[in-house]
Amino acid sequence: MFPGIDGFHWTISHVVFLSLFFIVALIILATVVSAVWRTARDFRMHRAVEFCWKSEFAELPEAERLCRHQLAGRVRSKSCGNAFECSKCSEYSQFAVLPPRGIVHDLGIGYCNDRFYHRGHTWVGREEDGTLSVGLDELAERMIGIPDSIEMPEKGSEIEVNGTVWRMKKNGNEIQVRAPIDGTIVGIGGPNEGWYLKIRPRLDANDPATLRHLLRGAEVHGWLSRELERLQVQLRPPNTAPSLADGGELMHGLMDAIPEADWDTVLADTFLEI
Amino acid sequence: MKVTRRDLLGWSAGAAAGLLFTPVPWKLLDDTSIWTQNWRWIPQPTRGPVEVKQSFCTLCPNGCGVRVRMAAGWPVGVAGVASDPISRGALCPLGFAAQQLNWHPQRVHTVRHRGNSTSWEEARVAFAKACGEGKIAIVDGQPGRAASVAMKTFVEKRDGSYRVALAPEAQALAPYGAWSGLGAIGLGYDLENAQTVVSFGAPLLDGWGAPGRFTRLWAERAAGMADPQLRLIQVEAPLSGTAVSRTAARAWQWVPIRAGSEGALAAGLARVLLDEHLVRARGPMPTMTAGEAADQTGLSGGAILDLARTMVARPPVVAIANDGNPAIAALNVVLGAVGTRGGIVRRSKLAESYASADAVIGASYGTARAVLIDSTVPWDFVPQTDAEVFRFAAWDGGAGQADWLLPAPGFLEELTDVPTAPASAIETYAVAPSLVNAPAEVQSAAQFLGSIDPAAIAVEKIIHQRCDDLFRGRAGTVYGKEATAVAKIASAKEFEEQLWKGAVWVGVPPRSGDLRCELKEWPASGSSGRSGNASNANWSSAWLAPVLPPLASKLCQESNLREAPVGRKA
Amino acid sequence: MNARYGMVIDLDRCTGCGACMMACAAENNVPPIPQASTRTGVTPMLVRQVSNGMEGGARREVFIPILCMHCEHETPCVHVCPQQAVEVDQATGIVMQMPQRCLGCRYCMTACPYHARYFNWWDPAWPAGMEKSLNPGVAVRMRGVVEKCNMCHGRLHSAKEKAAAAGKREIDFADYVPACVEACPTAAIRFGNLADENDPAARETHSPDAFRLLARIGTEPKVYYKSKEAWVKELAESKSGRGPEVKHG
Amino acid sequence: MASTAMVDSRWIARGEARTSLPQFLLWLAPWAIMLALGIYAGGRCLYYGLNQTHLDNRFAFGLWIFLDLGVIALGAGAFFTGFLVYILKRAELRPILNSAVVLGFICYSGAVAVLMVDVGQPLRAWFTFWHPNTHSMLTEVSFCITCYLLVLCLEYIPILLRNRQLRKLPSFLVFEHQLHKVVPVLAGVGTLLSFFHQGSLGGLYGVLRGRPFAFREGFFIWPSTFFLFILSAIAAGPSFLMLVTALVEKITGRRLVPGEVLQRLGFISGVLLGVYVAAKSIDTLIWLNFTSPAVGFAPWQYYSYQPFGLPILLVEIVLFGLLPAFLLTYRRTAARRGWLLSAAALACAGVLLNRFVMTVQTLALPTLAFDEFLSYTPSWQEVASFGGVVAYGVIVYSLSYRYLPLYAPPKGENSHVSGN
Repeated sequence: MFPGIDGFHWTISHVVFLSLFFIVALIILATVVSAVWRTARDFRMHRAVEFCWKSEFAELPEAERLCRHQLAGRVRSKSCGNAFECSKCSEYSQFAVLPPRGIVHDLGIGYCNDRFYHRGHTWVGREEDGTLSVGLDELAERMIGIPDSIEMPEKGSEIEVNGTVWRMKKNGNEIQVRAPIDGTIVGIGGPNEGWYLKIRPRLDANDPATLRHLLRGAEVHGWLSRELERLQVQLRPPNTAPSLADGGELMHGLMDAIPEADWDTVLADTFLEI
Repeated sequence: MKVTRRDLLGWSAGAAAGLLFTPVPWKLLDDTSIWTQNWRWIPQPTRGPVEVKQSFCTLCPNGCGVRVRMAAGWPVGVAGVASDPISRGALCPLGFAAQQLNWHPQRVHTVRHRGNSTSWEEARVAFAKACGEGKIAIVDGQPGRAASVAMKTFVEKRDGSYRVALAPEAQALAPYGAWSGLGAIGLGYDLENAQTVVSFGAPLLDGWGAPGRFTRLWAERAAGMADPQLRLIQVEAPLSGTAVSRTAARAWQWVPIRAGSEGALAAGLARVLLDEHLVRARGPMPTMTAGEAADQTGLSGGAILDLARTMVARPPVVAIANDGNPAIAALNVVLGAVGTRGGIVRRSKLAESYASADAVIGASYGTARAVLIDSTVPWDFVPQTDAEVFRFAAWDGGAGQADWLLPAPGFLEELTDVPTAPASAIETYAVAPSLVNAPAEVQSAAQFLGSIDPAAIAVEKIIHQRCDDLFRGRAGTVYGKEATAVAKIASAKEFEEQLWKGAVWVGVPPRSGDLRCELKEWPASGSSGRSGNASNANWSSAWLAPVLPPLASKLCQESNLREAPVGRKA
Repeated sequence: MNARYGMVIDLDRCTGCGACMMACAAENNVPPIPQASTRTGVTPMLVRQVSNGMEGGARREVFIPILCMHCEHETPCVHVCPQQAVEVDQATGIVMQMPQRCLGCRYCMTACPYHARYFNWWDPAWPAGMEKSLNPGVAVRMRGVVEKCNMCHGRLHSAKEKAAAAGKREIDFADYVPACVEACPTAAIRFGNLADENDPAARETHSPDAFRLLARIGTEPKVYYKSKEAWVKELAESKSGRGPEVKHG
Repeated sequence: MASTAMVDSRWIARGEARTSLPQFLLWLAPWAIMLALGIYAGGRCLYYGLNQTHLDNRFAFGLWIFLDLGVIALGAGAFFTGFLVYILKRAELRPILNSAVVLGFICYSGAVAVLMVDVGQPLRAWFTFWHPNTHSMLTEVSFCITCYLLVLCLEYIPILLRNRQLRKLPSFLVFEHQLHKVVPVLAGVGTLLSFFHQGSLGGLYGVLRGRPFAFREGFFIWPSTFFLFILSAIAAGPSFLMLVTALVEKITGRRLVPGEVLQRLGFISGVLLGVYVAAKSIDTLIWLNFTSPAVGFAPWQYYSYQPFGLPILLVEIVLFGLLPAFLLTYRRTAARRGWLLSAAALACAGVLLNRFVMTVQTLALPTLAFDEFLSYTPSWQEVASFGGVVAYGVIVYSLSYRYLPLYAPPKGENSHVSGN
């Protein structure tokens, strides 16, 4: 009956043993298969990035996880337990009103009040044609200066919020930029255009859910100031007083200026990498 | 379409799962199992028609009958022949692996002269030259064969000398031969009728004579019996430390004495027997007193007296020496065990007229120009001579100082006949046909001599002649499938045919009184040649194997039963 | 009617000549491995020499041939083998070792109280040409598997073939004699069907002198021994606990 | 070199301080050599056959089997901790769970590797699943060891995928996340398997009717050693885990787990050890007075051969049993790290000694009255492959420690990801 054996005969104990063995083996196999299958499904349903983000969010340092309301000074201290998904957040309220237009310069680096900021240091701006433009904020730009290389996604490809949308190389460090919103890429720009991507959002640009999770106005101010403090701490040469915004001006091309710094960590903190 | 990593993963997973439902993995498993069972480097037995043939083992002078299983013409198994009256189906351990011997790495394949290989022609020329230049001697290990006759006649033509290397059993009989003037050959122990056997170090249960003879007697009449019909008393020194020989271990009684004091004990016993009138006074009175004997042997005087009493308690009694020690022979004279039933007897002479020899080995070779040694002569025999030595041998036992080493036929490779076994009480005769074709490069001594002297008679002829003579003798019985008296056999042809088929001719039982030994005074204790533990160093005291079958050396290495024989290659 | 092949070995008759070992090895194509030792060799039939520990004339020694005991009850090796390389043949009672199934884990060797199992530590090899002298009735075992006495199964097989050729169902018992039994010069080893009460060997197992090694372990060996000497019997049944010293060659 | 160091640092979890690459390589070097030697020796055994060892027909099992039984007993920490964490929900042991899994994986894979060298025909190992003898303890063993090794691999994968670089691949991260959700199931299965595996290893010798020294009566098909082995394994497992953790802390000079965890482990270990010693003593008494005499073996005779005298039994029960059990459970001593660890060491020594006695002494003792008492010294090939397994363990553990979050509790749990 079995190959390679002469005169093998079944006994009841064989049935018991072999079925036991293969049941256990099947259980083990089943667990693996289910895990694989669920993984595949997550990809199918565009939940992969969300998972990655959530599990990575969980490992972000506390300082990176502050709630926008604290950043805006509306509450004293509150850290986000929601992976920055304000739309799912119960405590999110509508009083985050749009501030007046214009560029604000009060931190030594500017930010636009009519732009929406992702904590991975990208901004989102509305365009007339209803698309959204995405770019690196000033802090990121000054830090990197001119990247050695950029690897942009293809036009028409889908991006998911918090997923890696484009990669840049600088002095051997790889930088992964997180997508601030969901949508389809309709235009590719670059450092020189002042914007990197034009996105047609998954929902309508005016739909609150599209931009709700992004920082604006006072939140940006609070957030950026904290980011600058972090930078100062991280970039100061050993045993010196924190000073890199001398005269409130953040120097250009930080990475070229201070190559000896632990850029691996700094970049990771800046662009929310793990 | 663009292939992502995810797709690849999916596909490979699917493929792996799918593969399980094809026969492929199971077939592979199956193959590995088959493969692990027959690796090509595992030797495979030769397939071929299996047939069983009968002949006689001529590795030693006892000539036990063998049943040989042959596959594709090669012997693949050896067993005894139950109907053989000599061996009675028994063989020595070596016999059971003898089929390996012809393949032994030590097998001699080329004619060698002082180590360099040369040709038969060279050897022939050299020997013929020697014959021309002076006297020659031929040494034979198994006297009484047709080949012996061929060799003997060859020598006598050139008035050289024909010598015989006696088996130790026969050597022990030499003193009687000398005293009776009959010669050692032709005498034997009538063990079949003895009741008490006192062995002075003779390995009676360990290869003394044909394995099937005394061992069988002992098994049937003594083994495990509190009061056996056959009392075996082993007088022997411990081998080493407390270890004892196989015979001593299984004997009815073991008398441990100092090594080499056999002669003294024999004298002591004779003295006691005569002093105490335990025997009818015959033969000489030893000078040695029981006391001296006790001192030399390490036994107490009482023990010697007891031993003497036990010996005569259950006659007939016979003492057996392991060498030509005359003291033990003299003891037999005192015991009246010479020429009597159950003692030392003289065999009928129907087949023996051929076998008388000028001298046994040891005697000097005088002016001999060349000595030819037959392959039947044990390896440890080295002639004390400066003559040119021509050594026939199937296996190089390592003792090769011979000038010429000449490849002889191996196991079952040559036709020969089997004369009476040494120390047997009854004459026997058998024909051992060759079962295997000898390799082209080998020649027996007889063939060699034949090629030098065209007038020499071929072995086949002599065998035919002897069968004729035996048939005309009209005496004895032929033991084939069943026993038939020679008188009842129709023709010489039929008689000869039976022998060729493996039957054994058995002569008439010896008559008491045919042998007389007159002994004036107690002999000076002779040198005891082999010591007691020779039996342990060799496979059988009777035959010193030049080499052992690999399986035999396996037995030495892989069990504690037997020590590897000294100087014997495996 | 199922046979129960077994043996009765009369130790009083054994002279320790070793013919059984040789015949066994030759019959079963056991390779003569030069490197093998008393502890790494393959000796399906092994004669042990044992003494009563006394000195001088009082010393007795006995030779005990050890082979597979073909245990009838709770056969240790059969129970432990993970892959059924050992089975008790119901028709004959022979404990069959199937090298082609053996993994070489040697668990059976630790299980056997008689040390009658042997592992092939080396690749089987013979001097050049000598494989022509191998017994065609028995396959050579490869390295790395365990083997032991199969009661010359090759001979049983050919006996069966002979019977089948003659159209008989039962084999002629005369055709089936294991090599060691055939070889013993003193007929100390008797072979028979222990299930058959008229079989001489079976009758001998009931003799008061008959005993089995380590009988109290309860494995019911089908190889019996016989001796009139009390000390041998006691030794064999390990009554004395720690036995006297063993003689080394 | 600088760049390699840089690359290397990318693979180390951020914020984790690890020694410099050169220093790490320096640490690995000797072990790597040991491993290479072990692989060479093992290769010889596979190529030339087991004549490379000093095993023989009478000493059919030797150093290797002792190694197998030993490491598997110590590796029991893996399944037992998993059992405590997942099944009994003892969250406080979570910090050492990963380390436990890796240790288990090392022990089991090492054992399997050695077994494959130990058998004469490794290519036929699968026969056991093809035509199994269901009465054999060894069948049970091979069944459990195979499945459980599989389980351990699956438990190891999530830890592996948490490596800083590997996790960058979304699919890996998600797979790890999903796998993590089914790990409790695996832990359950693993517990079952390992439980039976430990037991059947004990049964391996307990069923040897032909070896009165090892033979034990029991319940159903399992001799008492079956249960004793399980007990001793789960008693020693945590102690071993504790020792390793402490050792790593010593080497790296960092506190990896809160002291309470070690004490907790020690306590569990101590209590179980106490139970084990009690059971073992009762079993021994039954065996000495009933089981062994019943088959005609006077108990004293086993201990009449040096060096396996009676002391060895006392050492096993008292010095390596009662004493550590007390030290581990008694509050005052358990509080002192030194006492705790040395007690753990004693416990581990105890289980190793027990495995040694069961394997080696059993084979050394004669069964037939005319057998010799045997001794055996392993060949260099055996010793080398033994060392190879140890080296393999150290290397795998070091790498895991350097590049994987062994002592950081996986975040997956405490921040609940709403997977689906």
